[in-house]
Amino acid sequence: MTETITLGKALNHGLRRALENDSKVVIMGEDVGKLGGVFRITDGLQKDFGEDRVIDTPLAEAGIIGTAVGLAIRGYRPVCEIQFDGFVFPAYNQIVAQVAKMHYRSKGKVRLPIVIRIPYGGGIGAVEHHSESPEAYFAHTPGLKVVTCANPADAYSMIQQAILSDDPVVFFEPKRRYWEKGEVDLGGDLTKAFPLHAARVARAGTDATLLAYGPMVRVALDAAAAAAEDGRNLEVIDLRTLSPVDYPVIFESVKRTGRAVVVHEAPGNIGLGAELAARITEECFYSLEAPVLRVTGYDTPYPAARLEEEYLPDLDRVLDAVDRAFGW
Amino acid sequence: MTETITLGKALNHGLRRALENDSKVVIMGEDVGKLGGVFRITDGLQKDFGEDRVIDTPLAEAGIIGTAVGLAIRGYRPVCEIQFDGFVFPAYNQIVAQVAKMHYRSKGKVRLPIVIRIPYGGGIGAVEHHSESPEAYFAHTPGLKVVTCANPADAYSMIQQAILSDDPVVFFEPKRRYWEKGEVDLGGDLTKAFPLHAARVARAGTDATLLAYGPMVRVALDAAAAAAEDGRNLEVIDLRTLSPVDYPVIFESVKRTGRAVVVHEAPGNIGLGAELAARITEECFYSLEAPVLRVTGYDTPYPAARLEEEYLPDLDRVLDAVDRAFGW
Amino acid sequence: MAKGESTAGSDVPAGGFVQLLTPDGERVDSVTTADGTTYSVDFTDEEYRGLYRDLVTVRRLDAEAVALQRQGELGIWASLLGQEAAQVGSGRALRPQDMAFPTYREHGVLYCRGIDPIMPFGLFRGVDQGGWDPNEFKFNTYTIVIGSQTLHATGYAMGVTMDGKTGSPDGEAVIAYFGDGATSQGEVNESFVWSGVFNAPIVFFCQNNQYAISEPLERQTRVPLYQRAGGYGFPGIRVDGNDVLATYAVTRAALDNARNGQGPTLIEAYTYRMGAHTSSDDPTRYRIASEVESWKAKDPISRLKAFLGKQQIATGDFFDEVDATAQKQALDLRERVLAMPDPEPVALFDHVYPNGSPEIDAQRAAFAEYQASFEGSGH
Amino acid sequence: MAKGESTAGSDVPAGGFVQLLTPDGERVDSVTTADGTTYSVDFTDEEYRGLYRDLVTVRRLDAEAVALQRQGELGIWASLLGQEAAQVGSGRALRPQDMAFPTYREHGVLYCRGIDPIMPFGLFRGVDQGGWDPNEFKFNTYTIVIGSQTLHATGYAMGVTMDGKTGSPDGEAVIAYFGDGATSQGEVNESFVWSGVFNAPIVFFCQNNQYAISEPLERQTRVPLYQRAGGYGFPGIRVDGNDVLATYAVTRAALDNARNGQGPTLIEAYTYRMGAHTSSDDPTRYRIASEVESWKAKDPISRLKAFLGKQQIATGDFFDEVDATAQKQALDLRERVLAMPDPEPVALFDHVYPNGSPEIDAQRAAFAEYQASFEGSGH
Ligand SMILES: Cc1ncc(C[n+]2csc(CCOP(=O)(O)OP(=O)(O)O)c2C)c(N)n1
Ligand SMILES: Cc1ncc(C[n+]2csc(CCOP(=O)(O)OP(=O)(O)O)c2C)c(N)n1
Ligand SMILES: [Mg+2]
Ligand SMILES: [Mg+2]
Repeated sequence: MTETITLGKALNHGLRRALENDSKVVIMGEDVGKLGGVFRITDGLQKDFGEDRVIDTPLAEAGIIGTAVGLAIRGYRPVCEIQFDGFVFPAYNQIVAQVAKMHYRSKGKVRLPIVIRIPYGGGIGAVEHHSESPEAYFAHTPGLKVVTCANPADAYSMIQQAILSDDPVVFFEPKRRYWEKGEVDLGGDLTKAFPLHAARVARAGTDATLLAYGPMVRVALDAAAAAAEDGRNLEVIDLRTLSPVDYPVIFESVKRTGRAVVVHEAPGNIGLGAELAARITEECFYSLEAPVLRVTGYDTPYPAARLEEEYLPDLDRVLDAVDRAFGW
Repeated sequence: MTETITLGKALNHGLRRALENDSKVVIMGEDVGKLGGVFRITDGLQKDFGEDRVIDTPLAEAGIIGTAVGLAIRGYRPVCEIQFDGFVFPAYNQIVAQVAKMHYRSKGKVRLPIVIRIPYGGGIGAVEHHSESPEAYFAHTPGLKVVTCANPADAYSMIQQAILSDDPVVFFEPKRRYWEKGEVDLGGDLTKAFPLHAARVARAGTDATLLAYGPMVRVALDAAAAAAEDGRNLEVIDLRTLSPVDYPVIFESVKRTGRAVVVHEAPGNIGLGAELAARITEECFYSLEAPVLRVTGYDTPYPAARLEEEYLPDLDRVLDAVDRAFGW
Repeated sequence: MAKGESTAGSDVPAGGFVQLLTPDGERVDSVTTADGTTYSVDFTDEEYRGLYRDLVTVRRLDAEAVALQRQGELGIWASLLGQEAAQVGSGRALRPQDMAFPTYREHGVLYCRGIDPIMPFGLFRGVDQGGWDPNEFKFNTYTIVIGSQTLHATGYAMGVTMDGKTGSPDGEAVIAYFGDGATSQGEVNESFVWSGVFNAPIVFFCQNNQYAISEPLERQTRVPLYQRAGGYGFPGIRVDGNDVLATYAVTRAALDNARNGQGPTLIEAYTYRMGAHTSSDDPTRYRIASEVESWKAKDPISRLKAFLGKQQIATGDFFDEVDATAQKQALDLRERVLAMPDPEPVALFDHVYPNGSPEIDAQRAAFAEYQASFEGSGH
Repeated sequence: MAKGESTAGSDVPAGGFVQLLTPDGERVDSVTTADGTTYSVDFTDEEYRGLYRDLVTVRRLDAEAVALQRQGELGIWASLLGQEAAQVGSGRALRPQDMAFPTYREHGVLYCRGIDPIMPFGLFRGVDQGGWDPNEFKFNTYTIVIGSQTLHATGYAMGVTMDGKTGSPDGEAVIAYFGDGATSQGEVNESFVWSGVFNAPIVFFCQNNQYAISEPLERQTRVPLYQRAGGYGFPGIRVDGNDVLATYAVTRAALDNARNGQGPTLIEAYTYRMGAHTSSDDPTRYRIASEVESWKAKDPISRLKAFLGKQQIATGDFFDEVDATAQKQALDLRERVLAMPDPEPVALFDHVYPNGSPEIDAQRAAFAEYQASFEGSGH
């Protein structure tokens, strides 16, 4: 049965299904129980699955991830919620030195099927530490897989796929899109769903390729729509998987269009856009009409709420970059 | 008086001078006192400056950086030693959420002149967590400045410049080069020294540009020497400053040579090399004969000691990349 | 070393706490704890009235902030409702030379430091991130990442010792504020380790308001929080955080111990968060009305008012005047908050580095140029 | 809740500890601590001899490893010299179903789990990173990042409870090993928080060997470590870590409490690191010979040997046979270590992800091709 629901509700349904399908799946984090999480993504789950399956933890992120590692060794499949992007750093040591490395360290003997959910990104008028995009810190780390969803349908299937995967997955949720609605097939057969680690062409085009993910996919699509009015036919690729990146889809597109613009909220310097630009240039060197351009957050800390509109990439900045790509 | 000393000893002399010149400078870390640090970089300093100036701390990296923040607010200039690259992560929260942001947060009212020394990189046959290159995690973080030295002379001046700077500086020390010797002018006037945030042409050349830093500068120079025998004249640039990168020097060089190869030990994916490649391509698009190529550590966790020779970039891999650049 | 015993009154938590003013306004002369320390206060009538004025004022200003947020003038607000005595008692216990490290909720302490109450509103309105000079106000910037400020406070306190500013009655002391939830953070426990090892002149002031957002205290500990201190080598004590007198007495004594070189103390101020965690929170999802009711009966202001009345330290006129004055301050605050200018867009590039950066300068220039390109274009 | 008192013998640390065998081999029948718990052991002669064999064997194997490292056959080695009783006593106290989370020094515990002593040598030789299956051996991989394994152990113990494997004598218990220095790490203190809150079936076994590399205990705490537990709501106890009998008794009791559902215990095993921190360390830079000498007098093996002799539980022949057997095992271990094959270069791409990655596959292929290009080129 397809329903039109918000991205947040889609995640909630996906988590519910994961809890139903595998008794080893446990959800843990701050305020995920009675409150249902500050964004209500786990709403109602503790009531229905109990305090052993949906665990309100002490206020300690290292503890959340560190105990999740132990639970995983014991055979559980922990789904950890980090309350906001800016609060994942106390757990960073456990994530990069343990979660990411234990499979390699143990020559494959230890699998840690842990999912780390992180609401991320800006645009919600929040105070410091509540609007960051730390994906590069994780995507640069071998041993972690990193994904993000841009619409309710993907949110629903990807969270379940991430939980089913034996790889440790950092799952970034575009918090400003939690309230955006879309069609979701709640009865859908997961095995038939679009694969977790695949990029998707969100809009077919011919003149230039926009690469975006998470909260910026909507911006890229809007920019493409606007460009269409000026007679420019832009292709939009929703990366979905940030590590590993699904390059074949990207290379095929850029070789066709000859131009690429990457869009993300994170600071540009050594962001995901840098890697995309470098790799695209290596693979499509003779197809490029212009260098790969990036529209990103600036290389400053995330600013006060009343400045975030200027900080965040928007339709105009994307179109400006597209213009520059054509004017090169 | 110029002396020929090791890079480690040069750092030791630099730290000593900093302690002499400013009573607010304090050194803190694990085993930095009586032991002089596991690499002896602080050898003899506690004996001469006392336990209040050279502080053996509890075994807690977050504590080292967090208390350094408080000491800096009090007017001190803490120089923190992280014992090995792989052990900085417990302090990551304090570094990215506090050290990097407090000046911005406070609209410039709080300055944190903290230097975080991190021996980094591989090649010493060590066990896990002792051979990593985490520079991208810091260089991607606005609010931090990141530098690294490649020879004793730079080690001596750069550590002093970093301590004199009011910016928070993450100072990466190429541990495998601690024992390499070079000429150092210990009497040298720091104000006349090469600036902290400037790249240096380590070898002038015409045919291609090698970009390296820290432990890889020596590898790049050796590769250039070998290439010279095959009649290829490579320019080698020692980046020295990783954030911000000194781009003018790089752009000028690549526009001349038309080819660039970046070398670093860190995993390639979203490493510093990605940013360099992206920026160079943007600025030198029409000068490039080939895409900017990267010779880096692979996208795996740092391997067991007996595999590190294969993991680390070496002369052959650099020359192989140069060949590919010429063959493009 | 832990101590928390007291003359057990009604609703006193297991383990007891130091209380000098009962919920119904009865004055307890003094409390002597297990280790023989006696806590008491002898305030002049003037001082008693001053404390009352502080309590009423910080509550009234807080109410104004809550209203401003509801009206969309603030992005968010963290209310101190219910915690006035913990904040005024500890805030007034500070001597001028002492340094405070707050969380995001210490508006009452800020007020008692003599700071213009508008100072933190820039942060909550979203026009800045709380950019004031900690040293100018002896009050650090608000810290949002739970627990991190306790290590900053510890380092600062180490600096006080290194500066030779302890060991005498006019020495300096440091106070670190944090909540019950924060006690689970590794960094907070590390600050206990460091303070013990370096005998830092610091008071750890934990406002146990019973909740970390939706999570009750049992999610953080199964024994009273003040007992945490013993294992790190310094005393812990629990005080009735709704009793401004006891909070003052206990905090003042701990601060003086610190400044005299006797090292750290952990104070657990036992109180209750009467309002939502922040304006974004809905407490009805996780706690029952009767619990809130039971704490209303322990209100910090009404008990002091009852005491002042019974003792004829203050009359109706005084109470009315205090309310009226607080009302005036609140309206003045509101006006000034509404008048806060939005920052210039280009300001987002300011203060990334003390020494600047060519990369930031270039981005700022490109941004300015880009902005200019819209001039008159209707954007 | 803290307890550490005992019949104070010679050289007993302030606060005392549980001791059942004095340095000169006198047997203390039993020790009753402040909370009324009585600790004792009644081993058969066979079992006593078995413990002696364990102690001698793990020391001998350790000595072989030190020699192998000196000869360049190992990259580094972390010696357990001096800590044999702490490791054998606790290791033998484990029941088969119990799970252990070691640091990088628990070779003695590993041996007592019945694991081939060669298992960790791949890590120290640098041919791998210690790749064994924790669940197969009920012994987690060595953890090098200080303290991190205490949270893993806590999570695993939470899982034991969730599996309903506590609350009976044949329940499962978990033991987390760490050092005195590790007690300063935030993560270790968080594991105390979590274990208390979730009443996890875990024993925190801290080998206080007096040093964290060069730093003496005073850099980590100014009160005995076992006292840390009380503030988290579970008991702490100190035992003579050079007394294999006391260590066994105290650990066995704590493990059984855990498996029975009575929650965590912190054990401080008071011992001494007789050798260097690791083969890379030079202890003469930070401690004096006389200190080491004074600890020689408390040697864990000689005291048990003296006891066995006095009690005629063992004779010279037995001691000689034990030495000879350990010698044989050591030489066998040496041979097998020397025979360890180096990994294939391409193996560096193995096991990055359970499900693999196209990026890694591509890098592996390019690497193989590049390697092949050198074939016969003399490289
Ligand atoms: C490291 C970190 N994790 C999570 C959060 C989100 N958060 C903000 S306040 C809060 C609860 C804090 O509870 P407590 O310490 O008791 O202080 P209170 O708000 O009750 O005064 C949480 C979880 C945060 N700010 N920082
Ligand atoms: C997080 C972290 N910081 C620093 C180190 C470097 N290091 C290795 S062992 C050690 C001392 C550990 O002391 P202790 O916990 O007492 O254990 P011991 O070695 O004495 O058994 C240090 C600082 C590390 N491994 N991990
Ligand atoms: Mg609270
Ligand atoms: Mg130790």
